[in-house]
Amino acid sequence: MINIVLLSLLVVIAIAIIRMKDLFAVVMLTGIYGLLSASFFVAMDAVDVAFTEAAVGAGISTLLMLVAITMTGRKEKVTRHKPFAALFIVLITGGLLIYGTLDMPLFGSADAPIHSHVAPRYLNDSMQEIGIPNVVTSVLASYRAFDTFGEVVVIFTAGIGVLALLFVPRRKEEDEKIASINDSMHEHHLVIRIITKMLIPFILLFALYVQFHGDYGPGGGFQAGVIFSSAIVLYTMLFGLSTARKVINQGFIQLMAAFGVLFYGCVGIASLMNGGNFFDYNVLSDDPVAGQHLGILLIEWGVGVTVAAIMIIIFFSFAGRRELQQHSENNKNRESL
Amino acid sequence: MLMGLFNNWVVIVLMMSGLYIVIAHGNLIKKLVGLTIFQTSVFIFYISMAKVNGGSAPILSENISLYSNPLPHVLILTAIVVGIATTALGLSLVVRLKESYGTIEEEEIQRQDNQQNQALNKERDK
Amino acid sequence: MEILLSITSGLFLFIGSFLCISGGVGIIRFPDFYTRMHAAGVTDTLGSAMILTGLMFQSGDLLVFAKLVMVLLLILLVGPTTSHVLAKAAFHNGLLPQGLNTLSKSDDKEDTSSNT
Amino acid sequence: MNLSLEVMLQLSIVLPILSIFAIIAAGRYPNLREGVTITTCLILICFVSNLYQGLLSGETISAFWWELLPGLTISFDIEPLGMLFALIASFLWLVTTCYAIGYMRSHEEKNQTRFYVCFAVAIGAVMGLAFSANLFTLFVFYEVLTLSTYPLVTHAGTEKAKQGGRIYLGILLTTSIVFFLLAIVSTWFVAGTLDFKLGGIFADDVNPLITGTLLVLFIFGIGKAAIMPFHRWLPAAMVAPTPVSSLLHAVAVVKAGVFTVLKVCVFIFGLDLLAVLPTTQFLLYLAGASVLIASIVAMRQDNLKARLAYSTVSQLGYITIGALLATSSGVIGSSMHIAMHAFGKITLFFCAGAILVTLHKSKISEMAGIGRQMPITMAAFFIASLSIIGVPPTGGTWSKWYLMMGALEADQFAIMMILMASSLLNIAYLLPIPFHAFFPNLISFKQENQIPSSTGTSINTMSGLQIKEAPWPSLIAIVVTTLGCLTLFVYPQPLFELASAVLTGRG
Amino acid sequence: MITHLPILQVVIPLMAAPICLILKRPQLAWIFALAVSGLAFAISLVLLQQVMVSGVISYELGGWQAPWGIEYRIDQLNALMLLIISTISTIVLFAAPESLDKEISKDKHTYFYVLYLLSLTGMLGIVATGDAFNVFVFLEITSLSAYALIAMGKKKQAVWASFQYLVMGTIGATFILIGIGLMYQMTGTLNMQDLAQRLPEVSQTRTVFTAFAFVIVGVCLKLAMFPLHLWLPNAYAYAPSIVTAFFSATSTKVAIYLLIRFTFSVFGLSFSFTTVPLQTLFMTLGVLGIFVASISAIYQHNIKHLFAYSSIAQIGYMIVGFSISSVSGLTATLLHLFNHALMKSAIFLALAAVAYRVGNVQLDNLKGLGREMPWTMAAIVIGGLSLIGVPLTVGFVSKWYLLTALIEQGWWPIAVLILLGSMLAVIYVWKVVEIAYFKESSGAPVKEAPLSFLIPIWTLVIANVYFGIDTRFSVEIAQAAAQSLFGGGL
Repeated sequence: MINIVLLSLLVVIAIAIIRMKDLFAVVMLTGIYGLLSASFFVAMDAVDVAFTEAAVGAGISTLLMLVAITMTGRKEKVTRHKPFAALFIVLITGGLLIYGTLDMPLFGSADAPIHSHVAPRYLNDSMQEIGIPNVVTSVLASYRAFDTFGEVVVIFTAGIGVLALLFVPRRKEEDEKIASINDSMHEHHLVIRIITKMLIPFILLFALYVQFHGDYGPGGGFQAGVIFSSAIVLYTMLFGLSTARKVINQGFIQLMAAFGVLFYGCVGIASLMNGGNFFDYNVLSDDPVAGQHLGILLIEWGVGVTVAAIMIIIFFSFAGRRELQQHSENNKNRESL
Repeated sequence: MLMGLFNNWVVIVLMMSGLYIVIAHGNLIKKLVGLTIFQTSVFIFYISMAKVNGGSAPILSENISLYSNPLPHVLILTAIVVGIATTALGLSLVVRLKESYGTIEEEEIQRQDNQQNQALNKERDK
Repeated sequence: MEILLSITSGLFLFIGSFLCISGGVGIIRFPDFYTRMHAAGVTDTLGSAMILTGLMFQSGDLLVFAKLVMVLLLILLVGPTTSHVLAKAAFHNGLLPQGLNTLSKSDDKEDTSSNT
Repeated sequence: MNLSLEVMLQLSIVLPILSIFAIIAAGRYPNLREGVTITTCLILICFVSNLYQGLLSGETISAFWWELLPGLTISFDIEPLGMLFALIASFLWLVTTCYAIGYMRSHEEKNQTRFYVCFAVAIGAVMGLAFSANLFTLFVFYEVLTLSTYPLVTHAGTEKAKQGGRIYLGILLTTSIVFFLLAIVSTWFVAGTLDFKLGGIFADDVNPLITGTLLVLFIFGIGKAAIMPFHRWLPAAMVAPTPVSSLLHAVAVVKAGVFTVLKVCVFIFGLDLLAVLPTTQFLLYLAGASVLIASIVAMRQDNLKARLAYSTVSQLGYITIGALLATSSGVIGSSMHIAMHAFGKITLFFCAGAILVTLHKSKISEMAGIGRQMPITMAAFFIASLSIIGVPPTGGTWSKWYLMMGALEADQFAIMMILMASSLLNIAYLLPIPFHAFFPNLISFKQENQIPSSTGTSINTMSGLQIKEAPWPSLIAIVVTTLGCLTLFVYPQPLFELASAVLTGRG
Repeated sequence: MITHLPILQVVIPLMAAPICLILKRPQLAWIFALAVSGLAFAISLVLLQQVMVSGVISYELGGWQAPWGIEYRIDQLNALMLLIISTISTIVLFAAPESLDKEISKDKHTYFYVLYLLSLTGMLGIVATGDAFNVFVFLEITSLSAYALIAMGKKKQAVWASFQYLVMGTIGATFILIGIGLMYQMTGTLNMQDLAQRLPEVSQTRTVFTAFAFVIVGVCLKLAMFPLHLWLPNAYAYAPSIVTAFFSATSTKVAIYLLIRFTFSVFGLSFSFTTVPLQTLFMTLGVLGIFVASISAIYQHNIKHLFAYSSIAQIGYMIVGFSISSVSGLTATLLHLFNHALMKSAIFLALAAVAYRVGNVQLDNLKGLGREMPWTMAAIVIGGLSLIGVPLTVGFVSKWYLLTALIEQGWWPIAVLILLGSMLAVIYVWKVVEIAYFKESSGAPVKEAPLSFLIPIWTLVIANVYFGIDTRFSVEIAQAAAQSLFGGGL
């Protein structure tokens, strides 16, 4: 029953997004959309996915869109340039999909083919073969480890792509000017800075908890990486990019991103060296189950580092670009004065 | 029958609204929002496929016997990250477009491009 | 003993949900931004705190109880800060409360540029 | 050095193409470069004559290079028709080269190295085409010939040359890609093989409709044979300098076209199948029409080279008619006509080039009375036009004779009428030129005798008017080809044996 | 080590990308990228040789059996694709540093090499894998690196073209995701071979039909087939020249591989060509694509646009070959896949040399280049000739096979249309030749392209001619791959 309520709420939000003109409201609604779908996932017993969707879908994507909006303006032009063509295409694909759902197994029916062919082995044997309760993590990290490896590379590609597009070479004399502005803003952000100073350690601690708790409950590399980076992003927003860059400079963070992917790959190479196939953790140590534990722990660690580093890189690039834009505006105002 | 397939039809409505936004709206940020909605609704479709009535989350524990299917959850974990990667890249492109074209409306960008091409043609015909 | 626990948690849950509903109605009914934000503030802190304590009584083992306490602490810390920041940002961008039209210069400091 | 005949065959194809490296190397020293070309011509001629002797002595000479696609090989085999074409091409290459030396030098043409390189590649392609054992090899060299002659046609590099080149390449590539390739693929599919076989390669049960359409595709596909709808490229190629147009019209391109038509008719379809095909009649009338119309258009052309171009179109019509008549004497007539027309037309072009170089005249109207200045050239012109018309003292008579016999055998009376009419038309557009040259009516002759000086050899004679002839290498070439026309009449025996051997197989 | 080759083929370039990021200096990164690409080429050669000898190679990742874990299946088709991708990437990389100096700012070169290696990994990953969802993941890697690489072009239109490509590409990828989801729902497995066995039972259901439709539309979006090709011309025209040279020869080919793999191996021949009227649909779209693309190619003023449209026309040829659905038809498509990769990379590399020397690639800048850059223009002419399909070049071989395949089915009107299509190719290739050789150069005299351009260009041109003459290698593999696809599914 709960999922029907959630789904209808989602539809309402989707319609609202279509109608809205103010981009700020649209982004906020997307955030809510992400959060609602996360709660829908909880209703559908997909706890890991809910956690990731909440962290990534609701958190980071809204954040990035907000940063982008500060640079590109909030108003959307009214004219819709080709509504009927769009409606036409949408109706056709929608009709085809509806046509497709007619023979689908009913929602939640236990005898659907997907529950009878590949999945039962994961549920029944994963305890003996891999020995960790959270089946999703065991499938994620061991049975289909290469998928996760591919996906870490996807996030690495996105990070490098954003860097390649928005990279702004640092110039020394600018840093002093920005630092002076930050200090003057200290009183302005007094309350929020003190609160964040108290909160950030706990966020980082929570990220580490999620990182290592992946085997037993919902959690794992992605969620930990995102939470870790959200702590750093919070710090950057309040104390300014240049101070954040002093804490984590660009070179180091790129190194960490590359290190994460390499670390992940090396686990696979190690299993190659020991004679097993790529990502075969049984050969990592004498007892196969212990090998699986070790393997999963290591690659979760690799994923966590990469995702954290990449999210920070992406945010630093956006913030760096924004600062560049602000400077050009300030210089323009100064000349026009 | 209705209850069984209602879930899928709502998901399809969500997908189509996402697709509609991408195609109909000229604003580039709106397009990216549309893409995110379209992808998230596909995730919902996958996860609603994996649910088993009465089953619990796929975390093995003694007293529970019936679990939902873990495989779609793994696929969607990957797909979410793919979604955020595409959005991040799309947003950086939008920022670059704003800097070079000064606008993020599709028609204005198209108009500027056409003007530039016509200028090129005129100068060539001279 | 069981009945006592479930009655108190039911009571807490009821008060919490009542507060949330009142907050929601408040947001719709109140005239301008600041009053509306006050209503949101109420639901944000007190309402969720009440629901959480209600849940604490429901919880079975210690681990769940500990987690709920931590969530409660987080909410108590973060709730008021967010409403503070929201009000500050609104005020900084020049949104004046409905009644007042000018502000006495003494307690207002113009600063150069807000960060985000 | 006694190279075996097979090696000689392959060398005759590869030699011209290898010579281009020597020509490029000697690019800066004109004499050395011309020397290299001439030596290559001489070597080629001796190779070809050896092969000719070998053919006469009944040996089967063939060579296999490689299998380009499974079932399709690049392989060569000598048979009389190919031999005849190779002989003409190699001999005329030598002649054209010495003509070109004289012409290029006096006309100060630029980038001559490129001219000689492309000329050599074209000849190599012609050799390959002449000796090809199957339709696939023939098509490969056909395309190489088209592409290697494009730089020659657009030699001048002017805007007009570009236009001419565009029509030239457009028509040739279009017809070869769209019709010829389609015909070859369908033949390969229907007949299963592309190798030339005397009686034709189609099995008897193939229904005539398909083979009929294939024949139409082939005839239209071979653009180089300049059948009416696709003849536009020949006059357009007239933009090129004279040695090139002589190569085009007499030595390589056009001859390759007609040679391919003959090969297709005799070795792919076979004469008896050809006779029974429904579309042969239509194509015969088409060829006849192209002969007549081309001759009529040639009459109205004032520019000498344009007139000669249209006369080539009509002469090619003759050869196609001979092939399509599907009678033995028809085939003999057309293969002999290849040789006769080659010698006749090349002389005409040489004379046109000589007139252009010495007197800078290209319009026929201005050519009244030049017989006095250039007696040898105009005499050669006269003899060559006789050969084209087919009058006894020149070789042309034999081929026209056999063509008439062929038409008679196939009792195609309409075709006989067309042949007669076109011979008359030939007289109408060819003979007036030498006639006006030698016996101009005296009035018009007096005013325009101030002829601009030129570098030609000038020999003073008593008649008070200087004799200005073409530069001596060109003059030699003209004389040689004219003698060629005459000898072909007096001593046609080897040519006739070759032509009649085409149908009976080996020598 | 030999047994681990299939996975090493993908993992080595993958691990090389982060290492490239760590080696800060662009010069070092270039040498490292070149070495890795060369290594990938060597591996693909050994793999091909192994496959031709011992048939299909299967490699279980993580030691788990096929449907449970992810499995790499390499058969003749994969091996051929792996070889094409790694060869082209190695050759194109030779000219990278020189061409990048003029087109991308100095500090971004390292990022360029990282993204280049990532897109190479993505393509190798798509082609090598035997798991449906893995295809989607590696498809995303390729597309993301492609968006970033295209957006690094120097003109502002590059970013706009990249954005359009992003939107169309993401919609395509999500369609494929929906298709895979529907397939998974009906069969319960993600492994392609397992799918091939379990799909026939449920093939009559409407869900499988929709799954097929979505996967095909998604792949056609990536393929830039005729109606969905709008993103390709701008993306290829404004991207850095090296990127265009690499992607023109590989990215659409990978999409065609996917099309063939899904229709023949996963859904099975009977399903895709009988229950779905795929044959007539693709035949018309292919032929229409050839004509529309060739005609619009003729009216282009920017040469890269011109050859981008000609790429779409050539894809039309492949689609027509594919839609014949006979062994010889498929051989023709695979041959044209191999040949077109050679042709297009040679032409676009030559254009990169022109862009390097002349600055931009408008048709008028090409005036008089025939004399000033003889080697580069000769390469473009030979590339153009093989596009037309002149004998003794690669293009002729694939055109010949396409014609035989068409006439074998008796569709000679379509054969005539195909030949008319290649006739249009004559027009736009000769438009370039005439401007280069007959017009006088207006601007300052231009030197010939540096050696680092000429060596890769002329290796490709020689390969273009060599494989036009000695076709044993390409024909044999294409035939074997077509046989295996028609024979027993995978």
